[in-house]
Amino acid sequence: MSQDIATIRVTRYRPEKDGKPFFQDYKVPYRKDMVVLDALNYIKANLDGTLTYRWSCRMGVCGSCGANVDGVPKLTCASFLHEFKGRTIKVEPLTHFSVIKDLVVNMDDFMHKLVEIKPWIIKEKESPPEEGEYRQSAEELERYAQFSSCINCMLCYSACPVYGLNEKFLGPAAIALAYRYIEDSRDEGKDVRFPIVHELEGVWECTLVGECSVVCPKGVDPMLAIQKTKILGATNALKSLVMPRGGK
Amino acid sequence: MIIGGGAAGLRAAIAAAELDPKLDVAIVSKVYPMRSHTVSAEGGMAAVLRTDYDNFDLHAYDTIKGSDFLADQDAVEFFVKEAPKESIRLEHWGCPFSRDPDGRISVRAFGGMSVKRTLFATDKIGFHLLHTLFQTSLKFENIHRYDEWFTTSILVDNGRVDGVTAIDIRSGELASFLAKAVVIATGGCGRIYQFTTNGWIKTGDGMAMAYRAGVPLKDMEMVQYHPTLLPNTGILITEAARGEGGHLLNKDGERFLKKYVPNKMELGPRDILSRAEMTEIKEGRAFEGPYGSYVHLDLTHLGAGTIEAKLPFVKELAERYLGIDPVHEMIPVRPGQHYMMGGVHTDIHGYTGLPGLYAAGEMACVSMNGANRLGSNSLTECLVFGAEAGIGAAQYAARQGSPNFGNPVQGLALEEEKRIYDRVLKSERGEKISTIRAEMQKTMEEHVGIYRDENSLKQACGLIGDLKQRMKNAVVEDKDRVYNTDLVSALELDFMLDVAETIAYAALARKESRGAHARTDYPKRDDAQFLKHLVVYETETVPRIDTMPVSITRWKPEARVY
Amino acid sequence: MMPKVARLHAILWGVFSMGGFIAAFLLPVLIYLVGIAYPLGLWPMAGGDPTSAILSHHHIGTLFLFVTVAGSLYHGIFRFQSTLTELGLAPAKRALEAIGYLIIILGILAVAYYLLLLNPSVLSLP
Amino acid sequence: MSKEKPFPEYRRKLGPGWWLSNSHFTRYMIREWTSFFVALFSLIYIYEISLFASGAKDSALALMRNPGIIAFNIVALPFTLYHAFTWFYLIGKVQPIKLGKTTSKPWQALLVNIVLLLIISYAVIQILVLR
Ligand SMILES: Cc1cc2nc3c(=O)[nH]c(=O)nc-3n(C[C@H](O)[C@H](O)[C@H](O)COP(=O)(O)OP(=O)(O)OC[C@H]3O[C@@H](n4cnc5c(N)ncnc54)[C@H](O)[C@@H]3O)c2cc1C
Ligand code: SF4
Ligand code: F3S
Ligand code: FES
Repeated sequence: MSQDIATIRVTRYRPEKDGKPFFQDYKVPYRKDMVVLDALNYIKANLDGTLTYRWSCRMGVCGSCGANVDGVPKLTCASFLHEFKGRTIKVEPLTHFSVIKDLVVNMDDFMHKLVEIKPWIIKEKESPPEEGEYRQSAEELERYAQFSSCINCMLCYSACPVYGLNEKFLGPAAIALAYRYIEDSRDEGKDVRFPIVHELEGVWECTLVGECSVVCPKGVDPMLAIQKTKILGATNALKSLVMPRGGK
Repeated sequence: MIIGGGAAGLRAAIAAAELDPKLDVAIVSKVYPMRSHTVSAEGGMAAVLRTDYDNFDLHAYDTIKGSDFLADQDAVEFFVKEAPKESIRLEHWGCPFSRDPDGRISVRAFGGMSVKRTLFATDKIGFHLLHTLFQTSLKFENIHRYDEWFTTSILVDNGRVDGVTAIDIRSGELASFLAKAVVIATGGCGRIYQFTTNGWIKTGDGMAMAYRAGVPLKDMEMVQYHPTLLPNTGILITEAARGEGGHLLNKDGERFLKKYVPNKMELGPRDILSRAEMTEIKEGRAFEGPYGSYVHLDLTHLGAGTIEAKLPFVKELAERYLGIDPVHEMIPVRPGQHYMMGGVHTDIHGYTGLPGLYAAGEMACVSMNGANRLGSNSLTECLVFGAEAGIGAAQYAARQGSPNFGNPVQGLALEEEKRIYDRVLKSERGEKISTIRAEMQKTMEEHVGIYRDENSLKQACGLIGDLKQRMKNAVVEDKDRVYNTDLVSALELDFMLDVAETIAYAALARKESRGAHARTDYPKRDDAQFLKHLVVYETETVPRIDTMPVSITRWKPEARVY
Repeated sequence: MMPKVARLHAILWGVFSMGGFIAAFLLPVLIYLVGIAYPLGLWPMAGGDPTSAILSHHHIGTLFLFVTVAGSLYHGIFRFQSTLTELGLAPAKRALEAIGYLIIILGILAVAYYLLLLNPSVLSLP
Repeated sequence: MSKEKPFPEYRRKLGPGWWLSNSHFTRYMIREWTSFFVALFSLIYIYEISLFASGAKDSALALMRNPGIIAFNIVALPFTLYHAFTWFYLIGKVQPIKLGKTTSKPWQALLVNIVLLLIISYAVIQILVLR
């Protein structure tokens, strides 16, 4: 049986050896149901043990394996080789992040942003577990459920040119997460979170490019979250303008 | 100091940080905590919330029967009582559980559970649980994280734990962490096997580290196979698919389980279902595909509504990885390694017996799972015993003086540095790590799989011993310091070989069939000789096996029929 | 409570977004009438010009012009300034913003002033 | 803990041509450029009103007949319409309307809003200009 071969062109960057990143080509046997991550694993096991990248779950849920595949941010464990058949597949580290080695990017900034929006339930007083769960209707759950399914894969940051231009931008996933808590009926932390997301480098930086929502592998739709947060902010601000005089 | 950022590790960290705000808690994890493998749990977590039809005794009985009476019953009783509190706490911290129309948390049926008591968040409970815990942990200023630090050994001196050594993966430097108390929660070791639901990072590091520190491993022969994995990748199709009413069919379109578990059918426990599938395969009633034999999981009669509302992830996985729409087509599945019942021996407070060392989660063995874990008990176990271990460690730390970094400990750290950089990293000639890894996985799959016998196990013990020798000369191709995943893999493989060896030896010693441990040469359960735990100690040569009694409180062993 | 800067931004964005609606719903017809139909003689009515015609409807016409022009100007300039930053002028972002707002304010004051000159009685509206 | 970086990391910067790298970005950039036409037309028209207001009606009308300005307007109109359409689409995306169980799709919002645009334009012509 003749075997198809795919060429994987991977960015290599070895800070201890080379000053600059370069591309290296590997030939990998091609199977129809192979994902890009399988190809990388094949290379690491059989061709070149020095190739460096992150992965774990291989089922699109841990969020570690993001890379730019043919220029588009993707989970390598969820991108099939056959989608790129007949061509050389280019695998580069996620754009807009600084690169530690090969495909591994520095996540400090992203992690910092996650913490910044205080992603936990803020409540005056947590009731003791003996009193049972907080009730929440299916509708209330529905309001934020979509935004709670972010796997922190950072593809959206890599896709967002605004983040690319201005690293200070809070960015899609962090805002979506903030909105997830803002919309959670159990949370009482709006007053704490609003100032953070509505800061200068918060939601207002987003110019609705929308690519974040295109690349998001989990249907989080950060663009929607950002826009809704903007609307909340604007109505809130208008209210606080009107309130003192309106007397309502 | 906590090693591991999965469900158990994070819960321990929160418990410790809450107990004593002045305590400095460190979480050391080889991946960012939200990447931990807890993330991939799908089905749900068990706890008695519906007291109108459910109670603690029933949950305890189900668990004990599921365990084939090898579970410690005091641990199980403690577990079922704490389970509801832990679940409610998780809800209070924001976990987006699926809800009933009246706003209460919904529950679903699960294998081996006699009533509906499994809480769920669609079919991504692990993901939501992990992210909820992680995000909640960010609230505590006294929790410090060391993300992408790989722990290599536990520092023990004078009969007590003084800390650990760990590599900062990013810079490649080894550092010693001094700690008054250490909780290990490094998860399972499924990667010892070829065909597993477990992620790349599940390499049994903590088990091996504790083992090397002199702590025994318990129930290691009990390896759970899950009946429904996608044949090509080992991706798990959650038990919830059966809990919601899915059927298993053989080649003749027959619900073959009626021959094996007539009363429970698809809701039978995992060990029995996995063996039933193997029998169907052996007797030629399965389908043949490019990735071996398989049976069908049929969800088509559930309808698009149920599948989309309750099993969206199953749909996503089947569509993405098989190109199959479960609403209209059947999903091919076969059994594969899933979970380790065994692990580091602890008491019901997570204490390992080595002063200062606590353990929790899949890598620990409080022994509430015995010879077979019931689906959805594990996540709850991580919370209950994670919290216990965190509290235990914090209380112990409060009683202790500062750890000492005197000569013996410093020496240990230096020794560790030499082992890693001079021996593992420097060796120039020898085999590739991937070769040895592949052979180990093959050995375990073939000889220590669903069915075992004297011959196969003896062979496995020998083969693993050889591999351990060959490992001494294995080559790490990447010689750089910065982010050296090749080095990490070598250290992981080194850990895995130790763990694999304990599994093979324990399996050889248990000459009976119980729960997940099925010996073809001893097909019957033998309570007279083997109603006890096997524990494995490290020695200079081969592992030494000892026994420990099973605690039995109220439920006398009986035949296990479903 | 949102801090002052954030609140200001929120309100400015609210206006911008209203400007977006205006530019989308009202501007095209104005461009067509004034800029294409009239000079090219596609003008449906003989004689007169669209601006005069609209203004002849006193208040409502004046209001229409004000809203359309001010809203579009705000929206357009606001956006254009961010477009420039996206094309590589990011370092000059704050300066561009300042210039942008200056143009917006002057422009809006100008339309308001001239429209008032043309139709002073708008002020007497209740 | 601050981790020192023993070895340099590199970061790729976005060049001014980034928006050509993918068709979504290019479409986005075209939308962005519509703002240029919206803004410039507004400025020209403000100038025209100022001429009107200062009584120079003839030169105002002459300005409108200037071929350059006509050309600009002919280009500006489709751009403005493009702006309108993308705006409608985005609104549909950001604020879908729920009717019973079905949620509206963005393209539905686009269609509804285009119809609305036509009605408004017709109304403007009818009420403000023709009557
Ligand atoms: C596919 C799948 C589905 C499942 N579904 C369910 C279910 O529905 N219900 C249920 O109850 N259970 C389920 N389980 C089981 C359950 O998910 C696991 O048992 C549980 O998540 C284990 O959690 P843990 O905290 O012990 O370990 P993990 O989540 O695996 O975490 C281990 C942590 O330890 C760290 N670590 C490991 N080694 C080192 C080292 N050397 N140095 C530093 N850090 C280290 C890792 O970084 C990680 O943070 C499922 C398991 C799988 C694989
Ligand atoms: S929002 Fe989507 S793309 Fe962004 S990090 Fe989350 S899952 Fe990834
Ligand atoms: S791509 Fe960026 S600009 Fe906004 S809509 Fe998404 S965050
Ligand atoms: S490996 Fe986990 S998301 Fe790809």
